[in-house]
Amino acid sequence: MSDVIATNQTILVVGGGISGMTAALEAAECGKQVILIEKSPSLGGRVSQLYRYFPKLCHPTCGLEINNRRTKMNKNLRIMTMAEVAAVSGEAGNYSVKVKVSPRYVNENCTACGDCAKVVETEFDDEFNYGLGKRKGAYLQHKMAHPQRYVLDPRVIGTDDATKAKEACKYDAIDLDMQEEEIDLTVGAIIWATGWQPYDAAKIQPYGYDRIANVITSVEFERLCDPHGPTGGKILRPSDGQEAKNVAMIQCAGSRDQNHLKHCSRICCMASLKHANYVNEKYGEEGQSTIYYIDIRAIDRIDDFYRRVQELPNVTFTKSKVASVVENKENGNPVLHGVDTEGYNRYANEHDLVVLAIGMEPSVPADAFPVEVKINEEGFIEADESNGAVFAAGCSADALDVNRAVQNATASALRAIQVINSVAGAEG
Amino acid sequence: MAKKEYSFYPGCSSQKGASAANYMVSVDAMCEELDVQLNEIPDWNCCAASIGYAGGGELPRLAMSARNLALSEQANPGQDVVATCAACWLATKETQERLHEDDGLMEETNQALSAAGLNVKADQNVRHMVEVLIEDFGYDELGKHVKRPLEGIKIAGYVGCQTNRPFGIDGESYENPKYLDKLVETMGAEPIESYEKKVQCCGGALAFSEQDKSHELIKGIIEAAYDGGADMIVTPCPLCQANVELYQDHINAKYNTKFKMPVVYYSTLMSVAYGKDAKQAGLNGQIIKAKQLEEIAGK
Amino acid sequence: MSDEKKIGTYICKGCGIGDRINTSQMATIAERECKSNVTKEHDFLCSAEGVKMIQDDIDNDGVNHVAIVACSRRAKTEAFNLENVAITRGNIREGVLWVRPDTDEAQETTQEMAEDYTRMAVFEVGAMNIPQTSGQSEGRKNLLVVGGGVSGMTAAVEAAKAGYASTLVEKTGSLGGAAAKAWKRIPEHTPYADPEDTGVAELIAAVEASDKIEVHLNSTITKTSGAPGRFSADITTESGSTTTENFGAIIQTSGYTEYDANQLPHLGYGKSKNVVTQAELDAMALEANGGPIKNADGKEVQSVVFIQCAGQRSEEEGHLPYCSGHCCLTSIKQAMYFKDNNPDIDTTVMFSDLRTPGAGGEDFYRSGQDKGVIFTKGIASEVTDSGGGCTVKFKDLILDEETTADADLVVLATGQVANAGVDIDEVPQDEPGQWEVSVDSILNMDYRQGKDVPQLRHGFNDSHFICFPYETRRTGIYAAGPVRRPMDMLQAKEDATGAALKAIQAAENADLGRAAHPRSGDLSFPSFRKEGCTQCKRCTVECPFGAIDEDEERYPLFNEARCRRCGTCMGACPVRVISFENYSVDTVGNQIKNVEMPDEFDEKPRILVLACENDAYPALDMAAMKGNEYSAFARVIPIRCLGSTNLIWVTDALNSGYDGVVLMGCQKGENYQCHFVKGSEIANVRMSKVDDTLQSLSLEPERVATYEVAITDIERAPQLINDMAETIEKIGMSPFKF
Amino acid sequence: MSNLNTEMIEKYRNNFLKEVTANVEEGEWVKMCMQCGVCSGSCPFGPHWDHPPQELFMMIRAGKREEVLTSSSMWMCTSCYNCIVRCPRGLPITHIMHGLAHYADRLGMAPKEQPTMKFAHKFWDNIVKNGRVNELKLSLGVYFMNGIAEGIKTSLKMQAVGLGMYKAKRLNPMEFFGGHTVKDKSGMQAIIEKAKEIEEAKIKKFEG
Repeated sequence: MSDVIATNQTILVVGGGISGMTAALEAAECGKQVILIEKSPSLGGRVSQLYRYFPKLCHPTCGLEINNRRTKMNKNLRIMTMAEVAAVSGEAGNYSVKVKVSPRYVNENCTACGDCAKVVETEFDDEFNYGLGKRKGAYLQHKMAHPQRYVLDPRVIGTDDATKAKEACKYDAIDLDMQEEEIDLTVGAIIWATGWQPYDAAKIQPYGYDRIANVITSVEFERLCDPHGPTGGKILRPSDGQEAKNVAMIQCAGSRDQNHLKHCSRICCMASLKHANYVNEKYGEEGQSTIYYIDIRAIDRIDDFYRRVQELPNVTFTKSKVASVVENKENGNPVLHGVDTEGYNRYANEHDLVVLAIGMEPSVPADAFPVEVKINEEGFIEADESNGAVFAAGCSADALDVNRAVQNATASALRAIQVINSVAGAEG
Repeated sequence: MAKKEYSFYPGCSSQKGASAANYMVSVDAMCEELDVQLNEIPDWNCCAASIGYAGGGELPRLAMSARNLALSEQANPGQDVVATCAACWLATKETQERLHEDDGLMEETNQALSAAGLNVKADQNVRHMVEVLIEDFGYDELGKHVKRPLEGIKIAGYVGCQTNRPFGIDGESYENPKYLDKLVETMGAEPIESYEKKVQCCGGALAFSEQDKSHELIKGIIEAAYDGGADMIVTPCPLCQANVELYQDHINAKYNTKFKMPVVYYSTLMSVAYGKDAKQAGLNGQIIKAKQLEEIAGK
Repeated sequence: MSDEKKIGTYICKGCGIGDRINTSQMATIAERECKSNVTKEHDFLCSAEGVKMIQDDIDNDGVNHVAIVACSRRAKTEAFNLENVAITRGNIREGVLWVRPDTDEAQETTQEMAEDYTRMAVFEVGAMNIPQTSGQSEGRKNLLVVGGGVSGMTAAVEAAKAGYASTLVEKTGSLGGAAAKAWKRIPEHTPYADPEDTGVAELIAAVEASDKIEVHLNSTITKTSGAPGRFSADITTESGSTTTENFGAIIQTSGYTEYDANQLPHLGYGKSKNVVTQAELDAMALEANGGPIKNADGKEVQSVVFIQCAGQRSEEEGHLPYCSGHCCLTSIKQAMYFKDNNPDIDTTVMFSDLRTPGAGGEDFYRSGQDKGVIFTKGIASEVTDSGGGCTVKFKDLILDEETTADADLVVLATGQVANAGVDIDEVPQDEPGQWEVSVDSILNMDYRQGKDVPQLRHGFNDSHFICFPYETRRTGIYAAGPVRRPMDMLQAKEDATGAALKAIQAAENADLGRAAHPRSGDLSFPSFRKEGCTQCKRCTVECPFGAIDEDEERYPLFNEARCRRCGTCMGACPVRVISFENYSVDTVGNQIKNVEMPDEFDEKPRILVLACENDAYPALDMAAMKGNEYSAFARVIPIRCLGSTNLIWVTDALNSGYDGVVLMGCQKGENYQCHFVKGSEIANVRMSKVDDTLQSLSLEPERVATYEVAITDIERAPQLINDMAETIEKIGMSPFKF
Repeated sequence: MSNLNTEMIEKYRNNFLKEVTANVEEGEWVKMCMQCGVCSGSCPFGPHWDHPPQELFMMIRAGKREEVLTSSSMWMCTSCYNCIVRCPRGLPITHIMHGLAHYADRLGMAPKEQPTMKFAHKFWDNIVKNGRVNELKLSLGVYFMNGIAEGIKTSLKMQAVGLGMYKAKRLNPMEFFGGHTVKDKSGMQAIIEKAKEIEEAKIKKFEG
């Protein structure tokens, strides 16, 4: 990977989620040289961990398949996985970027035949499933992982699992001596698309995420419903593996709250409406969803999705920020306490499972940016002259749904191209 | 460790013959062991607590706490103000903070204080005794002084409200603070970590005016301690202690329960663990006797 | 490169293929049966040496058609990304090895599978040609931007910054659109506390200053024709003079019209002069310019009520079923017009769900509260004139009571209605040669399928795709701003910038003859044999992208740069005269024909599976990765889209002795997931006709099954194949085996 | 109605929110509530509130002056601070409740027999007198606050408690005669007087 050639007419895209992939592909399909770097072992980011999209209930992996194919076919685009930006210097049209590449311990020879995973024994929490399941110490991040190449968990290096894996590989693809590399790139413009992470639910103490097994987050719920997920698509609750049929969705879990995230994360309401759909789809009449909300924010033309969910017989809406969740020790059911503010009704409702519609927090903390950019109070990158040729794309720029993130990423591609073209123009 | 000095605000209930007199006794014993010198604020007055509001408006109440701060600044300059009573700590700390963030209020308050020739800067830290223990000593250090580990005693840490909210102790969570459990553990006893009502309100001052409503809450607090298998409850708050200990007969009568749950102060636990005798530990201040502690203290 | 085809077949023995399958047998078949000119096996084909081996044959032996018999086309794609050759894959890893048990009894059928996939690959590639562009494009890169509001101006300015010229056509006499009539805008910068200057003046200045932007005021588009890289548009002024200009791509930023509040008599509009819309209030504020705002009675407004969702989010006749997204923030902005002028003015925002999303939204809401704007969760039922003011009757949802509020002024938050031109699903098409200009149309396209860009829902020109907001159904024409989706200024500017990128990209790709999304980069394009054409028009009607026009003689006219290479036309053609160089009736037909057909008594049925390459085929791949087995009798052929399925494939299959046919496409209907829009839909219609064929052959209808398969169906997809195998066991083998 | 009350009605016309903002402790926060209801659900005395905090805030905005000020709801506040730490908008709800109670009382609109109000008054008088709480007098005062008969009943009920406390040296009968006080009573009372004065003046002078 150290033979990456880049010039001040190259565009660097940081982050291989849907925003980064989009920005990179759109620019590359305009004939520009693009380098896309991604921290994890494969592309796809947060959306590849979703089961379905609202409001169409279509599958994110469908779009990922298209984007993966575009990526494989496009020779203007080069990908570096397990790579992070360590430092950036220079100015618009001429940045030098230090990229730290962590060892994968598996080289290009890998055919993804899976023999290494067969022999490795140690298992670790599967990050891709938010720790809801286990994965081997040699693994493919997920079935659609691109690059389709295995990874060795650094924790097995030095153990006989590592040697077993090496021996199992017929293609000399496992290189246990791989070291962390640092690569210097010269680029003309940078598109920052490091996206978002779910807010730490344990910090929302009244909801007991850290104390009550059957309180999970919306992103975890997506994994439960996904056939590729740890339960093969069954809604099994953590405490006892029983099917959860009576599910509560708590809105603004971390969002719109000065004790946590000041901003509205925009996607959570729609996500919960979608989750109510999952429950309805799986159990029909037997299922029951209750959505506790402050305002339902089904913005613009997808509002009719909200109305469709309202029409479902087994979905209840309660205008209330839940005050606290306690566990019924008998059966592990979470009990929600609060007041329905539409006409003042107290409730103590018992559910099988609570799904916290968890807020969206920028992945990179404001103080950890390796590059000088204007960050607003919410931690998002704000468009500003002083950012030079560093352009935010997707959820680095704001709390956005997929559609808006992609739209925004496409715009950022043009902004980068503007810089590249003026450099090219200047150099004739 | 060198002697530590603090400007001390005992508060009304800690006075001789007052409802938390035993608290004071045990605090003295504990501080003696830890080589802490408490310099009482001369001629301190009541903090107006959180129930003073009907008669007293905002400013008069602030002024009362401000008077204590002013006196402390005079007598014990540079020393942190330390309170043992939750309400005292809360009212004083709130006053200190509000005066700081609001210049207008600071000015008005000093106008009022000038009526007695006083003036306040309100630049001292206002701390609860528990903070002193955790922050200035730390669990390890506190553990070193244990002479008689409280082995085999199961204790529910009842934090209550005002030593927890809104300021919190040691940055711990409002819903599930663990410092009492840690203290209990440090003293060699067994904390009831799953104790569900550790931050449940006991009715506070309204235990006087709204007895039935409060007793309902108190019942829950004691019940949960029994459910958790506790031998006794420990608390850092005089009002919590009083409310939870005193009304058990009434509650038994009303709900025909058989509560007899000792409610002790952390300082009592520590004094016993530190080898003090029952009297020094304030154990004879218990209305419901904490027999296990007495046994250990008796040794 | 010489014209004669030289086929190279390369068989991989890696990933355990060599251990379980007799590859030399496959090689023999490739040479003897399939006339492969060069045939080689390799232990590790995707390795550097393996690929070099192939490249050498291309460079030195003139191999120009390459069949790689190894893993799925979805694996190791970069390694086998060979240039200037026709190339295909025989999938014997995911397609055979991983879906079959490693047992002795399974060995025979597994081997047969592998051998068939070898035949299929070699015969497919043999029928391919190396794609070359049509050279239709005129290589134009300049843009036509229709609509001179914030969206349009932004698109033009951003394109200019990247070095692309554009022509900005505005219907009215001035630039700025709706935003020019507003006093201030929703804040776009931290701390998101106060309304900001609209910035329209600066934008207009930037347009006027740019030497790359040509502006036509008082003008409309009276005709649009051509394709990306060679669009032609008639720009006609009010006076009627018309100039024709050529463009590389088009951006439609025709904006929105405020919903007609006259349809809301119950809210007092038209009855009381003191009931106004948000747009009208902004005009009043613009006039007041920071001074006190007066109501219709000339009274300085002391109290104002904003009614949100006026005629919106409602199924009622004549109301808008959607939310316009910006109105909550706009009302907060407008309430601040009053509060910033005089904090004592009572301002109430009456809402059902307050929608202030994103980083700035909640800050602005809080700022509004801080300034004393009162927010009431309530539904207004009636507004009546109280002489000099209004009385609002409403239900307070929090206090749960019917009550009233008096105000000097009532503002209705009415929504945005897209200026999307004519709805081509409603308006009948002009016959070729009889095309006419429509005053209601925005673009007046002379496309066979209608004058304007198709509308998605609620009259917006939006893309149907969540991951691809610019995946338009009219290649090279991109809608942006409120015509695409209801939105505020900030979003409109973002959207316009994105649309500009897509327009530029379309022009650039057209120049190179490359397809646009989703088969971006594909150089093949449809051609047809005029002699054979019966002028049935199915291709022109069915093309999901309106890429095919008709000439005066009623022959189809293919516009390469509009085409998205789905092959729907190919599937539609009853006489099979339409084909792509690398994807034709023959490339697929050959695969079907060359599967070895065991005779009836072998008890080895054959199941033809035509699987959409984007969803069903990956689903089968991933099922294989997971180790889900399926019948060894299946022969899977990936197709670009179910829409490209020509009935002849099914008929031929049945005629040549296949016992069952399974077609796997994407979800159709309202929430269709087919990335060629109608492909799956159309295929279903076509397959309904298959029954006739079956009857004529006196075959059971169960032998042909069409399914919607999602990419997540890793359990279901193999199951569907196995179901067919079971069905065949029940109803017996096909009698058509020779 | 107290004349201060009529004055205030005069002064603020129908704008109760403005009146609260100006005259109630932390009243300027009322407008910031977004009606999520987390406070209402967090109160340990929740079920006993006719109008929970968030509803009171809405009532204030809706100008329901009479209903709010005569309500016994805010007297239900136990000062547990649950609402404050959970409020997503950072409203100091506990203080606002105290403030509302105080203001209602000051305008003479608080429900006459509100036990907590009576107790709170006793408490205040008690500490203003000596500077320190005289627990015995306070308790007795509380027991008798509903009349002699009630008082004796309560006292008897509380006798055991009292006795226990006495045994435990946590109750001193001598308190009845004097008991703990601050030395500088006059100084302390002067401070309180002065503070009152300043506050009164503020209310009077404030012009909406």
